[in-house]
Amino acid sequence: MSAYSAKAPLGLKIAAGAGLAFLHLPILLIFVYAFTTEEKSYQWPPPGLTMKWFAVTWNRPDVWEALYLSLQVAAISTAIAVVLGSFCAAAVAKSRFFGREAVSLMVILPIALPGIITGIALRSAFHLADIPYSMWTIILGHATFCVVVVYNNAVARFRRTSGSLIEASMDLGANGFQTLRYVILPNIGTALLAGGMLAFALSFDEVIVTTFTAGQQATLPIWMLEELVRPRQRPVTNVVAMVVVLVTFLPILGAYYLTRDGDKTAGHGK
Amino acid sequence: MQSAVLFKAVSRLYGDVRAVDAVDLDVRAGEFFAMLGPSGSGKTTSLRLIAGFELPTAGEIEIFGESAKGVPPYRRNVNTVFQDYALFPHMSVRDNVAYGLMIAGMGKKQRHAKAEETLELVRLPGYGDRAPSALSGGQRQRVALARALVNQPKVLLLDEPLGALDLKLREQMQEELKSLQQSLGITFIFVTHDQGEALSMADRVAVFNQGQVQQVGTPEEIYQRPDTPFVADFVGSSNVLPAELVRELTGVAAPASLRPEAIRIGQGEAHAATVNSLSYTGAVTKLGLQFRQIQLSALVPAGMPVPERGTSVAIGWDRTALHMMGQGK
Amino acid sequence: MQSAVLFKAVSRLYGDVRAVDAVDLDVRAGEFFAMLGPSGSGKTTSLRLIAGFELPTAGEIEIFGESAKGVPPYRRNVNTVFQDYALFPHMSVRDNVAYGLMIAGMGKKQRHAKAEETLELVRLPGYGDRAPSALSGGQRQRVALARALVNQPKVLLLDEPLGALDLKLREQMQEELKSLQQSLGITFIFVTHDQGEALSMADRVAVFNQGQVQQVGTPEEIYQRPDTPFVADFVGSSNVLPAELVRELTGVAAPASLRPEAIRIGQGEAHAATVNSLSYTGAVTKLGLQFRQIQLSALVPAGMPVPERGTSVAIGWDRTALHMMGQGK
Amino acid sequence: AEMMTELGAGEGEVVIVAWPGYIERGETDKSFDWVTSFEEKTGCKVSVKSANTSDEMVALMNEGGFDLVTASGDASLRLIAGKRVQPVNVDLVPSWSDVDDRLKDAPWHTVDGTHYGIPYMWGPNVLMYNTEAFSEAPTSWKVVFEEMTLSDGKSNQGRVQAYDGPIHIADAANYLMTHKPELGIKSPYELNQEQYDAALDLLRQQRKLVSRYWHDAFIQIDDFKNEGVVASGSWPFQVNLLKGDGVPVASVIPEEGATGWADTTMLHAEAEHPNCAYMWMEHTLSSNLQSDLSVWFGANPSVPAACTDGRGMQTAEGCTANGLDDFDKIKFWTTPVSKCESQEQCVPYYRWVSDYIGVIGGR
Amino acid sequence: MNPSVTASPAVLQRKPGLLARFSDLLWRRPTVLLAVLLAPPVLWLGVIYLGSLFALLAQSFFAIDEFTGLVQYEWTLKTYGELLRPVNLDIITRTVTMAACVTVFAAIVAFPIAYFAARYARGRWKAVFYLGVMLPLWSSYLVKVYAWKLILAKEGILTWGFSKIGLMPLLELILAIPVIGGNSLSVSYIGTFLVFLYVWLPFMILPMQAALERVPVSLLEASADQGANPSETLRHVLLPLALPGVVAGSIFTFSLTLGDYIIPQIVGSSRLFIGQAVYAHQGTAGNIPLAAAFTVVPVVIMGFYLWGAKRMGAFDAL
Ligand SMILES: Nc1ncnc2c1ncn2[C@@H]1O[C@H](COP(=O)(O)OP(=O)(O)OP(=O)(O)O)[C@@H](O)[C@H]1O
Ligand SMILES: Nc1ncnc2c1ncn2[C@@H]1O[C@H](COP(=O)(O)OP(=O)(O)OP(=O)(O)O)[C@@H](O)[C@H]1O
Ligand SMILES: [Mg+2]
Ligand SMILES: [Mg+2]
Repeated sequence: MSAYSAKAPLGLKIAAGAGLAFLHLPILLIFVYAFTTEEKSYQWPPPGLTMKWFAVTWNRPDVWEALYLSLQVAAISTAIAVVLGSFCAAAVAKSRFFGREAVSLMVILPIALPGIITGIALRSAFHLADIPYSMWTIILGHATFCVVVVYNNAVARFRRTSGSLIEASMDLGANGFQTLRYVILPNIGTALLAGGMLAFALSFDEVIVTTFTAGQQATLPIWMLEELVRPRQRPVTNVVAMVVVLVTFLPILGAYYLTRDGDKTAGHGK
Repeated sequence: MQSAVLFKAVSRLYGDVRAVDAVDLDVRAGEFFAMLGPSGSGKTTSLRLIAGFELPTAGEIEIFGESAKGVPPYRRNVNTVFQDYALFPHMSVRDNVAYGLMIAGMGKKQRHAKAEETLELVRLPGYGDRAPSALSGGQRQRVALARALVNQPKVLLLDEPLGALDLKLREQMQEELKSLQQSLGITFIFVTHDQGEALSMADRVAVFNQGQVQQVGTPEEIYQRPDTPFVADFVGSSNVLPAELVRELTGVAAPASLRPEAIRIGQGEAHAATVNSLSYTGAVTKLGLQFRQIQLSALVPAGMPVPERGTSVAIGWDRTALHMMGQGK
Repeated sequence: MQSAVLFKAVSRLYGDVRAVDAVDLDVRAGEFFAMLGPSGSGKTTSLRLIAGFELPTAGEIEIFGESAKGVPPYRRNVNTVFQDYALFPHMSVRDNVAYGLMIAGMGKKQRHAKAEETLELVRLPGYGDRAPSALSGGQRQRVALARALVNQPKVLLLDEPLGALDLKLREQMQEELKSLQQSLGITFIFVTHDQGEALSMADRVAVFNQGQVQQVGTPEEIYQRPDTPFVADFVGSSNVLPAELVRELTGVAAPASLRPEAIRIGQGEAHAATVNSLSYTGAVTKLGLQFRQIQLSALVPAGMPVPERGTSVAIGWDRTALHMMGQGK
Repeated sequence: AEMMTELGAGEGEVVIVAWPGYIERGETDKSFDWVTSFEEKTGCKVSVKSANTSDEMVALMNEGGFDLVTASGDASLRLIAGKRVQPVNVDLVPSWSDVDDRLKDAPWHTVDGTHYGIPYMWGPNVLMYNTEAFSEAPTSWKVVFEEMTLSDGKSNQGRVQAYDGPIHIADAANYLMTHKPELGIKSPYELNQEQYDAALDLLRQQRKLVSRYWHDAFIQIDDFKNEGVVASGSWPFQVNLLKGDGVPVASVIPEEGATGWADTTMLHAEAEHPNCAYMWMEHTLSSNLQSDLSVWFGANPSVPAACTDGRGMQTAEGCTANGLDDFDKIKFWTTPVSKCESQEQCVPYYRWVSDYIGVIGGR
Repeated sequence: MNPSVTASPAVLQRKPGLLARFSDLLWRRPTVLLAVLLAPPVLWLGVIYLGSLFALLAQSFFAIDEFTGLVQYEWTLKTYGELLRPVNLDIITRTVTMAACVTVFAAIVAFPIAYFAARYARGRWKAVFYLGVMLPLWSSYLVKVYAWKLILAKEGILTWGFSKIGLMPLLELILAIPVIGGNSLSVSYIGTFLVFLYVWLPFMILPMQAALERVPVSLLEASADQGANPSETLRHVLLPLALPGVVAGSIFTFSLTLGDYIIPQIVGSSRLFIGQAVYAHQGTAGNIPLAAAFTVVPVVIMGFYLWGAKRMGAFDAL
């Protein structure tokens, strides 16, 4: 970065800082309410602070059930999305074929269209095909919109990875599968991992589509929705939300370090 | 002499683009063969056809007498040094070099020993543990070379391997490559668009233009006796005299080439010309001359008197220096 | 003569890296000034200091006698032709060229007329409507030039403007740039790591190494009388004889440079050497000679007899060809 | 499906669509639990899906996967007509004889003499008000329909709420029955075009007073606490909970009378667990459910004995307070149909739905 | 080096094994490879997802029996007739206006953050900005929305804060603005807007930042070199070049606002948005055909939007 512009103008600093604060104050509030002593409705300022909700949460079996379901759903959806997304990315990045544009559009569609559409489309399809709601119907929905996250990460990495690496490997005697194992996977692995983490997080927090594809089971967000509406130990919801934020912090950080390619995108002054 | 690589009327089309257009080529075993030509002339495509990354649209390729038809790259005993080196970024230098051996199923200890040996050959002993990213351009180039050589290929393909290096390093690597090829006896096929490089390194040179081979021959043949105006112009900035002018001078109506260094300047020469540019390049000074309707360039070696810009000079050349050519394509 | 750009002990540090290290420099008004040096020697940084994209860590820069301190790039009457051209991809060629005029508040009609005029100057008339992406490398380069020239800067900075072009085009652009500079009379500061380019184009050359200026002088001075072994080696692949050897030969203990073309080969010369490499480059053949403990290179002009590899030859040179140098840095 | 004629063993599970607060297992308040004992006794595990409006209940039943629904009168007939529920054999429910006689053959679950369910609970839509804003109890629904200054000196604008369901049109009609007798409304569920338009006009006027409609009991509770709402049609359920939280509220059935709901446990036509479902229906009548739920929800049991026989917490006074004796003042929710009894042509329910959306949307 | 070089064959024998043979096939027939790669995603997305979508859209050509609430499977345009009633048109304009406002403001608010993160933040600060944007993005959506309900409520935190610093009259002034004001922020369009803006903001920042980072520094320098001061450079060079990123971000903010039904329900004035209408018609009212017809609206709008975005090259910036 060049010296004359290395220092940000004050106005920009203030605006950026204010923007970040805007993004974070409500989160702080969530944290504060995890400690309030008042349980039915959120009163401001909180009448008192307590740690008891952590114990209460720990002992609530429904939290664990929802958490377990959410983890399962997110894990399986992510796995599916990684496979579908990387396949699609490989095809789109490495060759030009008729309908290539259409395929990339199709991948983007599930997030470009509002989730409610995906939700009710799948729901009515389940209905038509007489598919009973289960964990798998949730997964079906989640995997659909998770594909794009993995796809985007993988396509970007494929573009950056020189095509000659694959040729070099074949040139040195490795057939397609050996090349996949020794060269392609190690090179796009981190991108898939990062994409997978984002997909996991996306699935883990999804409500809109899930409401439609879940039937009677509650993933964590659905559980929260019920819980927030019914004022029974509301701070428990905040405890869960806070713990989830703190726990997702690590994968996000991980994904960041896996995908960043240094500061060079912004470029040195050369 | 045995053919290492034989092209029989090979074409490679991309849609309407004739990247390689009915090329016949015979690379002999053990020679240092250069493919020279401007950008987009089909050099890389030809190389990729040999390696098996591309399939010919028409024609056939033989490698040491065996047809390469239907043989994927990983079953051709041919290795490539890529222009961007294509070192595997996730492997150490040693694992990069040993990659082909690992694929071939050689044990770890043995292949590491061989890799080390080959690194010594390219003068990088002890660099095995480094990551490719921790090497300079020239070093990477040598690792790529070692990785290709360790498999003892019958043919080594090099696609502008020196293009990314700076001048000093390039000159040094040119010498190294040449002597390596001589000591190993492997057939080298070397792609470049730098005529100096092609002439100084190769046993034989093929000059490509627009997907076709214009001339194949030794550097001297190519330089002294270009077959076409294109070759004359491309190889060594020769002066090309149009057929019309040549007829005036000699009575034969064919284009001819005249090397700048073949032009003598000084009292008593036969023709008059005007100096209209001068440029000093150290060893020689390059003159731009207006001679009749064309522009000629001539060289004045260091130490000789250099005429002033704008003055008129007498120029001349040996009869034999004027080399008649076909019209070319 | 007036100074166009004056460096007074200018340094630019990046952390521990002394990119530009206490440089004094005086570029005269109206001259074609080249900055020559290997990669990382501080050429680009110096240029960016002049343009104002970097601020000196120490020292002061004056542009036409006025201190540049605190003057942002957009208020310096200096324009840059960037190495990657940096054409605005979202604007037509015309808008690119007219950009500076638009910023200066010139009306649309007027600035378009001026842009067209400047496009003619760089021999791209009628290209105004194209997108930069629809141009070839050489054409882009000329647009970048036009965009810089249209503002009638007092100093034009060019950072390896020809680096990305291929040989033919590069030679052509060198001539164009040179004649443009002569006709406009603007001060050109030209960065390159290609010594041929620097020598053939510039009025004066500054040779950079590791952030420092090793020598400033005309091409002839730099080439014939290098101040340091680095300059001798870098400019024109001169032979550098170590102080020890020079003492043996002449009695003076200083390193000396000896140009390859100054070495004579043939019967009756004073010293014996062995030919250990040969390379044919068209106009001349380059010999590698083993002479005592060092390796020398010599040139044999086309037409002269070329010795065989491995044979012993007699070599010699004029007393004056041996140019004594300081030790340099 | 055919009506069941005999009961088999329980299937181990029963799935119920219910109003929030209707099926409690002691999670909200330990003393209110009428599920655990059932599960222990029969081995049928109870799962509940709460629905917030009658329309949602119908939709859920149409979708399937449930055994029972606690349908209000405005949903029950639609379910019967859509064949989403099956006739209930009251002989298989031994406590049927204990059911309030006023409910046994009620038209919202009895069609041509066939019973399609077991009465569950009933109650009025009361007027809940904040006792600080109202120094004395309001006597008319006027406070939620017309702008006025309340006894705390501020306008009621923005401080009243209304139910976010098309059935609220009936509340407006009910109000008009008293205040615009010239319209000749006989039943708030049977409105001809003119009467209907008058009701919509009243609701448009109400729109100016209402900031946000309520469709969820708990959100209404939040709004009374945090949004400064002081009066609204409501259920005794919310009144009880708010009182329990120490919010100064009370409720009243104003002079115009009130609409109300009478809910019926109905059996899905394709119920997967019919035996457990029948056991549950019996349980609703015979256990502590009627008594405790009537306290919890502030509603009236469909088994009058539950008020007095001490099977749960409810007492005779409590039942009186909940309006057990106001049965006749209450116009129970039924589905408006075009072929109505009191007049020739009435506006049918589907128009209520879209017109009410329009009114809330400002049209 | 081993001199036996010339003795080895020019063509190596195929290693036995199915995989190796399959690999040969894939090399000889790149279309087979392509098919193998494309089949799973195309089957999943093309058949399951698009299939469901079309099935849903097809349902909009059915109608519902008004009394029983059951779908009658006969082709009819009646449902579209219903969709075009003023009530529903209100919902559509309301939602689209909101989505447009949210998108525009998100772009405005996001710009300084994205710009700072892309151009000035280095090393640790870069990570801070990244996490600062990602963390709110991945924090539970519902809990965030609920937090806003508490902030915006009449007796909520904002009121508390404003009255503490004596700015109540200002708040009242804002609330007195017709149409977008209301009794309290949590029941006004302003409130709904704020929550939408908040929740979708990270979706705007990230692509914008990526696009800004992709603008080569040399272009900015070239602009300065040409005499443009920083704000002129911003206007003439940076913004036009970052536009694809803004468009990519706006795909998210626009589409997410179009389809959300939870936010306007929790914070809003009970006036329906498309998402709520769809939700209500399919869930609460069981009117799948009308719900399907409603979904056609965002599909068509997003169709045009994507088409435009594609032409601007925004997909590469996603
Ligand atoms: N995959 C491809 N698809 C379409 N056209 C191609 C492809 N590869 C090469 N071409 C075209 O074929 C021609 C020959 O290309 P090739 O890469 O062989 O040239 P080259 O001689 O190696 O040039 P350079 O010196 O620039 O590397 C060019 O016109 C090029 O545009
Ligand atoms: N922004 C920067 N941060 C840190 N170090 C830098 C920066 N810019 C340049 N350098 C260092 O300063 C030294 C001089 O760099 P400069 O770009 O001026 O070299 P150059 O002579 O232009 O080389 P080249 O021919 O490769 O362009 C190098 O060692 C380089 O790594
Ligand atoms: Mg090439
Ligand atoms: Mg540089």
